[in-house]
Amino acid sequence: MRTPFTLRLFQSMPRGGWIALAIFAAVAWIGVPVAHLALPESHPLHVFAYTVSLLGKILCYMVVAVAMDLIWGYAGILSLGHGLFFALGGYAFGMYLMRQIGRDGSYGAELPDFMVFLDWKELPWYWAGSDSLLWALFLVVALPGLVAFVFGWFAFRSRIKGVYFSIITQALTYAAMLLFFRNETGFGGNNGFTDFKRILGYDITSPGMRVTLFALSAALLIACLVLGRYLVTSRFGRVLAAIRDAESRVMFIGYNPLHYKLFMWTLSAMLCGLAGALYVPQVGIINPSEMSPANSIEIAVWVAVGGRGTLVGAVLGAGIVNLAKSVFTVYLPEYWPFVLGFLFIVVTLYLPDGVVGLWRKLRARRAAAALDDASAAAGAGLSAAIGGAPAEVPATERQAARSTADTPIAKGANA
Amino acid sequence: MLCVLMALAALPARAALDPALVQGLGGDFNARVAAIDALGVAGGDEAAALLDALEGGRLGTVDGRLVVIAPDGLRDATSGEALAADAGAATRITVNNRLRRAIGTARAALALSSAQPAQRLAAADTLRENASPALLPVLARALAAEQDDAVRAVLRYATAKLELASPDPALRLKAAQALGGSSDAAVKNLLAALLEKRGDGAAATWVEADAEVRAAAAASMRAIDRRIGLAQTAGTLFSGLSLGSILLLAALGLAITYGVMGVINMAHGELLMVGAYATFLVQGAFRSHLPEYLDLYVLAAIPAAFLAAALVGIAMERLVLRHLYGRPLESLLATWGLSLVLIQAARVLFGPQNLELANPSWMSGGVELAGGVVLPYNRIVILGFAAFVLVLIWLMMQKTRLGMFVRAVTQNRPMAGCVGVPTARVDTLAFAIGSGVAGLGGLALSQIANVGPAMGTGYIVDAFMVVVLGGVGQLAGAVWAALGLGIVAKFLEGWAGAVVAKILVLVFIIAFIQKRPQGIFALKGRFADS
Amino acid sequence: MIPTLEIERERAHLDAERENQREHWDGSAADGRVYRPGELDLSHKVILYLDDITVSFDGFRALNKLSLTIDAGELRCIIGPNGAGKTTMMDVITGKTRPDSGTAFFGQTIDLTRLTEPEIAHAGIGRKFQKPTIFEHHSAFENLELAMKADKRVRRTLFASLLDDERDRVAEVLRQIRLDQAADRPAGLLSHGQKQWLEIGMLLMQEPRLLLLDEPVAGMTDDETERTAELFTSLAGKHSLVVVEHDMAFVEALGGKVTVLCEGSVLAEGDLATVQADPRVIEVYLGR
Amino acid sequence: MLKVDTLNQYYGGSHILRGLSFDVPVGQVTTLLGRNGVGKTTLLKTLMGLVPAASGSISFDGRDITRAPSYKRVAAGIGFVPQGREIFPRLTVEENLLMGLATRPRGSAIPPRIFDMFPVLKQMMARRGGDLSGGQQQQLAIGRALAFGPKLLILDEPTEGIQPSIIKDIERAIRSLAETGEMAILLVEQYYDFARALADQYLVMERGEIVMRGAGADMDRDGVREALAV
Amino acid sequence: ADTIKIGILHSLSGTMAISETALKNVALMTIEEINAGGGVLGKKLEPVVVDPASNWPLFAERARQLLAQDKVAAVFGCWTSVSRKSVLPVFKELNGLLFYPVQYEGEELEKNVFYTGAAPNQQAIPAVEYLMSEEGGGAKRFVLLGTDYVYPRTTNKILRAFLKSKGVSDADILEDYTPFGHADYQTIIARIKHFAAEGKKTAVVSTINGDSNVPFYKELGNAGLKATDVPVVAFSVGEEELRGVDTKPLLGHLAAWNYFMSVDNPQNKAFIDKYRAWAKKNAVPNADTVVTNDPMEATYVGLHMWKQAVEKAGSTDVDKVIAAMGGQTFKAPSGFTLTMDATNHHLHKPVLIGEVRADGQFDVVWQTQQPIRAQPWSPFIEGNEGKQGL
Ligand SMILES: Nc1ncnc2c1ncn2[C@@H]1O[C@H](COP(=O)(O)OP(=O)(O)OP(=O)(O)O)[C@@H](O)[C@H]1O
Ligand SMILES: Nc1ncnc2c1ncn2[C@@H]1O[C@H](COP(=O)(O)OP(=O)(O)OP(=O)(O)O)[C@@H](O)[C@H]1O
Ligand SMILES: NC(N)=O
Ligand SMILES: [Mg+2]
Ligand SMILES: [Mg+2]
Repeated sequence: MRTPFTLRLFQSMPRGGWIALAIFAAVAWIGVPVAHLALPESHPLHVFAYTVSLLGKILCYMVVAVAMDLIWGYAGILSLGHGLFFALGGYAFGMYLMRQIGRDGSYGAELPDFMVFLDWKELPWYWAGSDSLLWALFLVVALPGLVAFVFGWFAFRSRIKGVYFSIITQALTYAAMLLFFRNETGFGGNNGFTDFKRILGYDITSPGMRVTLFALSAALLIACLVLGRYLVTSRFGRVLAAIRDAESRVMFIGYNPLHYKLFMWTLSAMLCGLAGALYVPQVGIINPSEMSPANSIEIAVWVAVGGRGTLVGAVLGAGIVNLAKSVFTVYLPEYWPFVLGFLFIVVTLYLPDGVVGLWRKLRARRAAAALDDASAAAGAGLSAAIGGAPAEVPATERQAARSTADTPIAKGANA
Repeated sequence: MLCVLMALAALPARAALDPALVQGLGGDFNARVAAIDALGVAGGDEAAALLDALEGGRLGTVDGRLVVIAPDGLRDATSGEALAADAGAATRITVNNRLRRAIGTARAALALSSAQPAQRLAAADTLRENASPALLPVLARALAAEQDDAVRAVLRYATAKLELASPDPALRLKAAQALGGSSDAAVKNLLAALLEKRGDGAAATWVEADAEVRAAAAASMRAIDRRIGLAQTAGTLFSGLSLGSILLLAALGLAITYGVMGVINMAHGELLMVGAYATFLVQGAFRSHLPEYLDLYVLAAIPAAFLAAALVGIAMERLVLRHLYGRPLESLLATWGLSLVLIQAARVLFGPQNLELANPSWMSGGVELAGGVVLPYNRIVILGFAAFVLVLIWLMMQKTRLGMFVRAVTQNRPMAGCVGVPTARVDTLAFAIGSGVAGLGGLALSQIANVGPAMGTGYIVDAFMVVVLGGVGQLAGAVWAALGLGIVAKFLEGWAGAVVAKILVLVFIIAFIQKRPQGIFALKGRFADS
Repeated sequence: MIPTLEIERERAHLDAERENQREHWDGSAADGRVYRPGELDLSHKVILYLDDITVSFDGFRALNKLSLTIDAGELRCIIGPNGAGKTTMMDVITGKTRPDSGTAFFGQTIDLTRLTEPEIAHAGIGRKFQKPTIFEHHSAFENLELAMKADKRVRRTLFASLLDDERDRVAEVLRQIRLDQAADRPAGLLSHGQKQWLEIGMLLMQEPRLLLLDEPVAGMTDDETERTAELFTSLAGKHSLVVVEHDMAFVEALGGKVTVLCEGSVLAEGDLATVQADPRVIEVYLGR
Repeated sequence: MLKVDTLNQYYGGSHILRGLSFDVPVGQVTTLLGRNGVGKTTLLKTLMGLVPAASGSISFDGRDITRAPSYKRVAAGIGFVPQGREIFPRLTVEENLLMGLATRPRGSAIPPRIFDMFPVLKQMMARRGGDLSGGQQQQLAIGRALAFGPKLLILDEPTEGIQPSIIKDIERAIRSLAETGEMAILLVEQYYDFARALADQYLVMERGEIVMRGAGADMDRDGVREALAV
Repeated sequence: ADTIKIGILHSLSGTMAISETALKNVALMTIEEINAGGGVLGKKLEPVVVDPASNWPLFAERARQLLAQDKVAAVFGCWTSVSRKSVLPVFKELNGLLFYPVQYEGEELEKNVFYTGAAPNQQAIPAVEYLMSEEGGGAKRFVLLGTDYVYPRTTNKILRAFLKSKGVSDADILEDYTPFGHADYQTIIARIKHFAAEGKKTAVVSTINGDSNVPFYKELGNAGLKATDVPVVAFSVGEEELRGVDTKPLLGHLAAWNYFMSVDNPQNKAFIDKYRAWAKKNAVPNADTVVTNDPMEATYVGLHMWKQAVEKAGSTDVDKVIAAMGGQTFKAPSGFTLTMDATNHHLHKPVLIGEVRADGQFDVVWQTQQPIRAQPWSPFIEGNEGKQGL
């Protein structure tokens, strides 16, 4: 008998996960809006506009991290170009925001300021329809999706793997960055898009809009997590992981890795695009530096900090790193790179499976302590091993078990 | 004015300087230029001394009177008598480019009578570029007296350039023919001007009336064009190779730490930085302790840069990376952290600004090919240095046991231990060597580009591209990739500009990997794809 | 100099021949056959044709004009010295290695040299590798589930859920390969022999028409070897099997026709006793 | 030569080796038999220092090596042929053999008897290890372990994937190595006939314990073959 | 509160740290100086230093935090135009006050911003006029070379229009751009040489920004392009940037600013001494070789003018301070008395043109007699006709 889809969607996450999500949703959709809109500033529980936008921004980063984890953690494809998809989504929505400025720009013209300044008399063709929210939303998903699909199609078809794939994604985003820096490209050059005024006519700086964007970001994150969780627990997810571990073997049992990778890759890019679209109105600017190679590497770093291949880890990693950055650039403006740098080193040395790995280890240890004889310890270790967190296994053996699942870069290195 | 100058030129070379003429130096801008020109034509030691004083900022005016500002007080510029007023009373005459150029030409005119052929040659070269018609007699005199063939040749060009404007068609013809041996674009323009027409339609007349001169000019132009074209192609090729050698030096260390050892070393750029900073410190030490040998600081920096980076590498390896072998993912994260730390450490210790590193004199300037194409010495030296480092690494990896051990350890660490290789020691040593080579890269880069805390971030992307494009673990691949990218980039840049060229190079890399998904030197064989 | 010339001439010749054949194939209407992947056509009772296959690596000929046919339902043993080309032959059949020349047909109509690995697998050829290759991070159960015969396109796997009979089938195979106790262990942690079994299990789940087994009993005890032999003989008839082994006892237990490969081509063929008596086989393979 | 005393080993929580004790005397072939997954390979890995022993001791040549790193064990004279070949795929055959001389002084030559035993290695000197066929790789792994002239040779299923004639050669070679009286040999085998033909002493393992032991000549009588069946 | 908070929003890490760190230093020094003089309205100033890390969204976030959380009275910060553009909406929304100390491309005017750096007509245009003058070498052909982003592109657009108005034809202008961080100037220098050899007197106008300058000047020196032949005038190269270059081969190349460290007057001497002392006291790396430059002076001037305006307004209230800022004057280290324009929020500034000396300082070879008024809306850009103040 086939289990109904909704039930399977529900089963894809453990109960604890659903409870955590529900709490998160309650806080994001009710707690924060109330605390921001209804409580007076003097109230100790008031959530400041600053905090709302900061958290909103971080939520968008978390979505990107989840998208990255889907493609890296579960499909073993390390993208060093995800910043591009994020930025494309941002630019697609930014075009709409620019059009919404209307005649309120510096030049009081119908065209965005930077075009007036370039002596352009009309919108270039690729701006057509950008004043429609629907079209903008379509582009937000379609543009990164299309770029990813075309790029992925050629790359996966040529069987580009591992570090070779990583490097060309980096080249792609780098090239796009240089292209967008040019004024002639028609996206405002280095200054990018800023000074947004409204969405659908509503003031973008109003508390209501701020909270709405925040809540939407939270919704997107929840949707991504549920979707991601479903994907990785489905047979599709198992095939993907199998491709990651032994691609040629997968082919010999009849799956075509090209289609699997391409699907996940394109989906991941689209999620990034959505995140970018929500990010731009919340931070108020999009410029080509979002496409810089270092930005994309950082996305990978978030995921690694949290724990690759766990989804939750990606969320935690993005949250921890970005919060740390936001906090320490304020409190330790001249020394925060030390703090962050050491954080990364300590995580790698002492938390080999990221923050999530630590949590699992602690849980395994607690379970072991609860039953206080040797065989119980054995059971716990075993369950840890079975649970996919072989933290208890001696290092050399863990390496052996991992050898085929090495990251793409390792494969490149050992190839 | 021209006549005045002509008249002046006829004066005997050693005549005392006309005070009126000299006072012009204290006058308005045009008067100064005129005075300098005149000094050049007049010649003599006094004129030279005055020019020196002017260029050195030691000439000033006190109440309109021209004075030389000496450490011990003021002296009148013409009479040399000491003045009572103290040095602060004088208004210094500022020298700007325009004056400096005039001074240069005047100096060259003076130097034509130098006893040293080398000085005369340099002077003739300057005049060839800048001589004004006023100097034609000086040139003619010098040419008549000149014995040295090389100097004569240059002088003849210089004269010919001026003679193109001569009223005598025969002289013009000779000049036009003589200039065919030049490879100077400016000369070409002079000739081209002769072939233009003045006026409109039927009424138009040739600038150069004489058909024979025109034909000679056209022939000479073609000859110059050919020479310039050749030199420019050679120049572009050289710039490509040079860029390639720089990419290679930036990438070689990584070719070991990443390519061979498999550590995704995001702190590679910072190892380059360590090498460059070590070079800076060596330069500083030479400046303060061995100023007379300052030119050799770069050589002394070779071991210093290597060791400094190697030590940092050893520390990195011992403290962090050693726990991460076989976990390349984690090495990405940890080295990213290390890179943040190293950059900020440099900022805190040395400040955020760029550091000044001077090319030693033997690395300054360049050899000039035809047509103004210059191959700078620093780039030539770096090209050679890249080859040197490359050979060193190649010998190390291919010809020593250590190289074999390193390769074996990365391919199968546990098994390498089981045949008796002390894997930990080999790792440290190999990482130290890779880091040291990165330090050498930093040394080389310091001679071309800026040295600052974040300098490494500019190279890390390129370095990874080179190593990967070549085929990971393939030293030869890295060489081809670096040189190939350099040359492609330079030819594209000449054609499309730097920005578009850079974009095209990246697109080229993407397309190239489609054709060769494992880099230029793909590993073939059954183990490669499993 | 001369040898290379010769090789080149030969290669040119082969190329020409291949070109000829292409022409012949393209004129598919002429003989009424369709050379495209599709239903396996066993009208001639032959499941695999290898004809004149040559594979070389940097001038070294791993396969040298190899020709071989396997009948439908047959159990064929391939033996031969180390380096004879047995594994390479399987690489060619499964699309991993493209032959320099020669043809490989699955049934009457499927040209293997034109298909990709997944297409070949889909057409009904399954393979067990010489070095056991399984998905180390997946449990033994999941390994089998993935291998299971099913629609393997993305849009199906996205929504696929395990049916009860499928679950039973996996459980049955797990018992068969004695891994029911280790069903949930990550396969990477299994011992060498257990991995061998798991890979055989995956092949069973795949239900291919043709099974290629490269040294399936290496690392198994004699007792397990016997069981494997029983398993394979029971499969024969419904499936076709090609087994590569160096264990003569096992080959004997299988009892099928034996082909001896040597230096990339067939040296001898026949039942085991005949082949074992062949002095050339003794010389290059069995030893004294 | 090698003395193992109440050795224990765990993977995570599962007890894989349970208090093993045995000797490997010099000049003899000791064969270790056992079904799949009983822990034979784990034992050998522990002997080589690839996994640390949880408790118990290992001594070699009178010296305690329980905690020594792998390379020191090799330097002390232990040669190892692992299960699954584990050759260095991107090194050439020659380099793989030279790796076997890692503990010898620089410039040591590969002893010619390796090529006498495995002529194919000589033909394929310049080919990369990973390109060899399975059986060729196995031969290379044995050659590599023999290259430096170990005092103790540990072999994990060395006949796997090797053609019959060469198995016979290996059998003869191991015999003669043991008979020189200077070498101890510990052989893990599934291939009963081969094990029996070589064994001076045998051990049978089950679930991490040695359940039978005796002289090689008594293997048939003791019913070792039957013990290995389910 | 008994202190007034001042936000300092300069990148201390990332690509811009190289330039902006010194601005943070000089702001802190000026605050100390003001506090030593009794503070403002009897209150001490309290600097709030944050690091936006050369990351534009982070600039906006930090700006919001300074204004909304820390409630700073004014913010001194930003260097790149994009960072300014990124914080602008925040300043407008929260009605904050930003002092922007760097020369920029103009085409902007905001009530909440005071621009203490130069607009194009206070730097680029006079520099080109100088090059065209007989004294400047009488250049007839121009290479407009820049980093590929908005400031150079805009500046060059203005310059092109200006040159056209002076009768320079398009054929005599070569415009070329390099990406950020470009480090290989061989091709460009060869092209300049070729262009210069083709005819009349040529000059290069460089809007190359940041790290590219070192390789550019090194290549320039080694390729033998001397200032006497083809002078290069730069708008983004000051004393701080020249610390990283061996200036011997660069003798005579030019820069146009509103201030040079080498300017000789009592205000400047005091400014430099104060900064040196501050650097020593605060253990700034290489404290004995620190230099001052134009944006540093602009920061210094800006802080002092803000102080004066607050005192005039008697409050730190933003609207009152804005009103009081107009017409403020300050005797600046450049030696001129600068005035804040009430209508366009830009300083009236003198233009100084300097030639590089061997010691990394500049010799002023030309300067305006008076400070000149900024034209943020360049008349050389179409559509700006009639645009004046706020
Ligand atoms: N990629 C390659 N490059 C070079 N030589 C290769 C390559 N692949 C296979 N060979 C060679 O081809 C020959 C055939 O190898 P193959 O693996 O097919 O042998 P086999 O019959 O399976 O041997 P075994 O019984 O040992 O498994 C061997 O000599 C091997 O060294
Ligand atoms: N890294 C590991 N972590 C956990 N369990 C492991 C690990 N490696 C092996 N095992 C388990 O330990 C047991 C012993 O494995 P080992 O490889 O030693 O068996 P073996 O006797 O060599 O078997 P075979 O004859 O199949 O090679 C097996 O049940 C195996 O599943
Ligand atoms: N405003 C500038 N120099 O970017
Ligand atoms: Mg084989
Ligand atoms: Mg085993």
